[in-house]
Amino acid sequence: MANTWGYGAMTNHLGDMQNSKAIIIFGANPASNHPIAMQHILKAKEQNGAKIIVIDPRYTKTAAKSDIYCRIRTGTDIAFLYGMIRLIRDNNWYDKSFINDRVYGMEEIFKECEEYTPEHVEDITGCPKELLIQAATAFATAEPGCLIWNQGWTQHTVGSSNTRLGSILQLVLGNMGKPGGGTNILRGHDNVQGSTDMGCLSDTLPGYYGLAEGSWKYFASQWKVDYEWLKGRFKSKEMMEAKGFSLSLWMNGVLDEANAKNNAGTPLKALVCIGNGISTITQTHKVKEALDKLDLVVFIDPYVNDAAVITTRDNNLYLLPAASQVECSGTVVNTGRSAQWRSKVIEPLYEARPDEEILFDFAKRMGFYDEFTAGMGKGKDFTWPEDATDEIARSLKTVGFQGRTAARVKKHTENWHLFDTTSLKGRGPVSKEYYGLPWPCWTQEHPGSPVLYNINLPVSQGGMGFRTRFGTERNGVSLLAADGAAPVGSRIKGGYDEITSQNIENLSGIKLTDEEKKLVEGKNWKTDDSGILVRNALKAGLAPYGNARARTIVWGFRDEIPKHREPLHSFRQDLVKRYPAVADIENHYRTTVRYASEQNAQNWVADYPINIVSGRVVEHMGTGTETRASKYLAELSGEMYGELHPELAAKLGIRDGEMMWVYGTGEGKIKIKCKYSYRVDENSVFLPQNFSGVWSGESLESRYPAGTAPHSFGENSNQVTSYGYDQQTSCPETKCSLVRIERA
Amino acid sequence: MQSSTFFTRNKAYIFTLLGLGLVGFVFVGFMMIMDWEYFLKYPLHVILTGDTSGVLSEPTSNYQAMVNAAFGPSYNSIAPEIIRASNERQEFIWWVFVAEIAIFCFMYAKYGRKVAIVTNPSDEVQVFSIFHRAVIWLNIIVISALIITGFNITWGMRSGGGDIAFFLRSSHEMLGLVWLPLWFAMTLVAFKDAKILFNNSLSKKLILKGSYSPMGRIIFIVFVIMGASLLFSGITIWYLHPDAYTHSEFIQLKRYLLYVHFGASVLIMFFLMDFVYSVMVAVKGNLKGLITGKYPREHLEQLAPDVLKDIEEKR
Amino acid sequence: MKMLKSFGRRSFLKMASLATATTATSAFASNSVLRGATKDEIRNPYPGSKLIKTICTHCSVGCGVIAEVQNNVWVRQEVAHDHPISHGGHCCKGADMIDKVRGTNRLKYPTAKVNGKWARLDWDKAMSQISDQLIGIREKYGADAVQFLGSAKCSNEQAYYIRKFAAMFGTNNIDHQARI
Amino acid sequence: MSKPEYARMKFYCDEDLCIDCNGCVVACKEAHEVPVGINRRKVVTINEGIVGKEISLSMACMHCTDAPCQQVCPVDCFYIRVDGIVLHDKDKCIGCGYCLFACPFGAPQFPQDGAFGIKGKMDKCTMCAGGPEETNSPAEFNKYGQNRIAEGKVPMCASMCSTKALLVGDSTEVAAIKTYRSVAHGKGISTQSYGW
Repeated sequence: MANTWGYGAMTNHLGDMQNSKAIIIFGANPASNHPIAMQHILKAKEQNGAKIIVIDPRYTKTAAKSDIYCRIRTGTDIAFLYGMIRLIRDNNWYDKSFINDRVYGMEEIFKECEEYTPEHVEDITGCPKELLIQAATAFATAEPGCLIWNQGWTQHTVGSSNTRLGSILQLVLGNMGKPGGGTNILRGHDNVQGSTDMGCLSDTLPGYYGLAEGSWKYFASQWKVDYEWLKGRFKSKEMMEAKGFSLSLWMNGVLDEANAKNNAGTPLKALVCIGNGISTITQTHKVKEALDKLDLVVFIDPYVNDAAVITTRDNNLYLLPAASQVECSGTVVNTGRSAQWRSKVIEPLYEARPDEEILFDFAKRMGFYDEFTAGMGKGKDFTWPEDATDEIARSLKTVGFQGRTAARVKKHTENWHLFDTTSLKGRGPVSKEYYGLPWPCWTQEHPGSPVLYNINLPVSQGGMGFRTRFGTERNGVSLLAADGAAPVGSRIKGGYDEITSQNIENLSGIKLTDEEKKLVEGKNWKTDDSGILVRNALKAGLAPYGNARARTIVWGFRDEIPKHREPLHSFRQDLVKRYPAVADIENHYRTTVRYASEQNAQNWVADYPINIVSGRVVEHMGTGTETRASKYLAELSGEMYGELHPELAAKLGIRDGEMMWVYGTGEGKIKIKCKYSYRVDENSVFLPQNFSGVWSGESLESRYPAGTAPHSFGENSNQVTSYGYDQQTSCPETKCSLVRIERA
Repeated sequence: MQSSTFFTRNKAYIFTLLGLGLVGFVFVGFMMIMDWEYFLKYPLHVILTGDTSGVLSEPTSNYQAMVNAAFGPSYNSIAPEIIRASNERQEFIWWVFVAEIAIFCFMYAKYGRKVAIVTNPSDEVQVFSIFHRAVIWLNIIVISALIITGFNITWGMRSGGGDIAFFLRSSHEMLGLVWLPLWFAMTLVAFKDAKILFNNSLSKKLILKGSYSPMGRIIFIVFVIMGASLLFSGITIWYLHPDAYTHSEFIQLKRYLLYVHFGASVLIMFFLMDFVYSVMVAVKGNLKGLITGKYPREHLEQLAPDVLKDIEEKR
Repeated sequence: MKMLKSFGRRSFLKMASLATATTATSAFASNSVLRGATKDEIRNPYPGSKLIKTICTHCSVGCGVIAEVQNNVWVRQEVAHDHPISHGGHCCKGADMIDKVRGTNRLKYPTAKVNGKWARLDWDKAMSQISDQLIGIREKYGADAVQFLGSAKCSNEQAYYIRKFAAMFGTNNIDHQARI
Repeated sequence: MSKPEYARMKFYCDEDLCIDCNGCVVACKEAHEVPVGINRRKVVTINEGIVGKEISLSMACMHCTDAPCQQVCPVDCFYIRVDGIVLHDKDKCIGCGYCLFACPFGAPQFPQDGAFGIKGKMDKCTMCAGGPEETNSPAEFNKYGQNRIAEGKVPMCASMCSTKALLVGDSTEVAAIKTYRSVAHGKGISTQSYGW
């Protein structure tokens, strides 16, 4: 996403989906996972006459509300999308001027889609070509149409290609940057957008600044610490600038000593897990082994993390009670990039402490408390969390957090009744502002940008072009937007580079005073603390990050343009040769990850003939650590099951309600209840991923500390999901796995 | 001649059948709104397929499918009768028993009581063992309690509900459970006809003395069959605890069984009252016999020679 | 017979008739005339409570939640009708927000496993034991021997400080749920 | 003869919008602190997974005009308010279950709390209107849950419906909303939100 047009986030917002005339829901199940998003989708369907097209391996509750439903095989999203693009190309449905003005490299895509004829797509995906043609027609002829996706796309070995091609589809149709269009990624957790913006990631510092030396220097200055001191904390400068282990791969850093060479010569020895359901990643049995092997494991959670009972270690396992979200306050960012103030409802219960207090305490004991809190700029007398919010607002210039101060976010949340749903526009005291100041929100006066890349608005009112992030030209072709494709009111009518101290005067036509010049010396829009560059750019109607073309080709990626690749454990072994996985990758987030060798290790489908479709149930969230602890939710959805098509179940000799063993391609196996359902096709089993607390048939209830066991337990489906990680981001492959099922 | 003896021998059965048939005909034909076809097909469906949901044929429309899934099918087949049955019970069932009592009064006035002429009261014969007496009296107590607590439900209007009525209602279920073994024991003990089949020492010890008169046999059969229906329907209704999610699968079975429960309770009570009249009122001396277990020999000689014969035979 | 008629009329079209069944409304209604509510009838069940606006903690939609709090006890979850995204709507998880404080199976105090048995610790002891070990591991193996996992369920400020903590601890081994 | 026009309170669930999220179920339970096992409201799905035919619907007491539960109750514990809300008196209820046999919707619920699973007193949707006890008293809350109608608030289930499929209110108003939704189909977004 970010590599296509600058930012990786939902481009529009939830209420905006009401403006759509056609909505593709592809690899997402909002009816179960984001029920309130369905409110807007269904309103678009009913009042705006939008066509709802659902493309999913499973006939979900969302699909039940669709106009067109296409059932595809898991992991064939790219083939389907190329099929659509080919139809769009052949029927001249694509937006020529949009592609001409604002997109780079579309020819490559049009070339690549050539082989995906409807017949060929039918062969790969299993979706009848008539449905593909219907879906493509309905979507391409609707103006505007929006595309919704979710973990159904991202949790694949080719997850990053999926999302890129989805973006490209919207570029082809010119649906970007307009209300009712866009790519709407429904994120998972309540603050996943926020935490990602905050850079709780192994490959970047907050605000997507990356890990380069300049970024560290910038953050050293923001945190008001000495860069040399910060560097001294690390083993070496190389390690400081190298990506760390990711959530899906860290256990390899414990188990596989060979990876130590990527990790400063040491295997992992300790884990500090703050509010993370680590059993939701694939190959949970590896997680267990890793947990057993570590020297120290600390879980900081309001509830007992289910990984704490999965592990059988006897010592050095600490559980610290964290205050729940309603017992501390702060900002949260929803999937539409709107910030909201989550107020503290009550004081922390029992002996629980908020996360930050625990961190402060650790910092004190480890001797860097002063450095840790220096960034707030108030010494010891800071107010949590307001001062931290303002610190973030000062620091995260790349994503335009400057305007999102605590005071403004609070004002919005307190006045939420004054905002309109479809446009997010405010009235009265918050007039001309958008709810939650969706980023980028460039200055304290900026209203926020509810629709990204919208050039029909001035930058000062939330308009912008695509970001200049990948240089200004490549192979002699300009990467800047064409003339006429600039936000309304822009001084420069075409594309331009990102704003720096060198080009500011030239681009904005504003002369800087000597004093100002001195302040911005050597800075650019990302690093300028004085705000002069951004302010002046806005005055001239310029987006601080420039105005470029979105690109379909990502140089440096393993697949420069998205390519269909069969899953590592493919149900169609005959297609593997034609669409093989990439070669194995060394030092992928400090781990060696197998791709082609895993795919070719054996004829997987011979031994494991059933495909997994995984997903969530509406009652539970994540591992269900929170929700399974609720008696009412546990009552509604109290046990793990696997949905089998009655035909398949009959072949396997399993009756409705009987127990069955599911064996994964790894070592994991689970014993679950069979539930007859027509939601899945005849080759698949659906496994909800929200359960834990039973381990290969053995209940772990007795392992919980007294009085903390949740109300419902079930096998963890990720024990049987296969090996596999995204080839760029290492997102675990939970969606394409093969299993063998036997009657228990 | 042949037919005449047949008639006289089986007068009781024939009259009972005719009476029941007449009442049943009037009842079914004119006073009920039950869908009888459904009522008969439904248990067959349950027995043959094991499916209790009551959906006898596939739904023809989405609407119908929804009704089946949400509320249970064919509401009009049984449910209105349930509504009416309990309504009318409150108002009219009373009269059924009033009428029966009136008949007894008439019979008492006409025939009076049979009294044996006992000249030698000390010459007694042991008729009922302790076990027999325990079974009989426990049955009497529990059935009376069941009747009281049962009527507490149907005639709740008179009590107006409240805690006492609630307690009585919940004891009805408990008592039903208690009655299950007692009913079974009674069925064994009173199976006088079994002596035709087995004639060993155990059956002699266990089964009550004597043999049945036709009317006695009818009452026994009604007791067994209706008792079984009452117990089965009552305990099943109780066991199939209402649950919102399984409601539509079981509600039709529950309605059906409640209907069976109502019907069986009326029949069993009618015949039990008959029995009480014929034992306690029409013949003098039985109460004492049931308490002590002993009867004067002359009483038996005059009023129950079959019992005496049985006892003699055993010796 | 009158009764029979009334049942015959009773068809199963209740559902469909909902929208149109405005006839025969007062068949069972009492004859009392409309009157104003008495003071007693409209009294507040939670006197002195205040309403706090907060945000649902489950998915990324960000539905509004209004918590009614009396004496630092969350007594009732109210409906945020005017929230621009959710309009008061909740799925079952959001409707159950209050269970976070009502549920009794929270982790209540620092706990550690000692020789296979769970033992209660006080905060100070737990924190010093953990930090001593972390410092020890850092010295012995280097900071990269520690893996931090943050959360997408905490606030921006907490997430930012978790990242900062990992950086100042000296490692990039920090991650959370989101990957793309 | 002119009668005053009373509101006629009704539930309506739009099967085009209900997505089986169970929000109403849990909203009801949390609001009234209903014990586990009692479902005043439930969501049913038919034709589950059959392409193009799946429909979900949220169900509770429908507050019938000629409520069969009221007709069969042997102790006459039901009463119907002027606005059509069917309520009952738990002090009178003897837990016999006749209302369950009579109810076409399966609304009455019986807690299985006593020894040997004895049925407790009937519990059902009150349309958030409490019971005969003093309004908003603890006694009322313990037996029937909140009395939101008395507070002038919308019943919990409908107000927390995620897609605004579940409507509650005066039948004419509910009908007006549904009519509007049907008539305005495909005409563009004109209202802020659904159903308020």
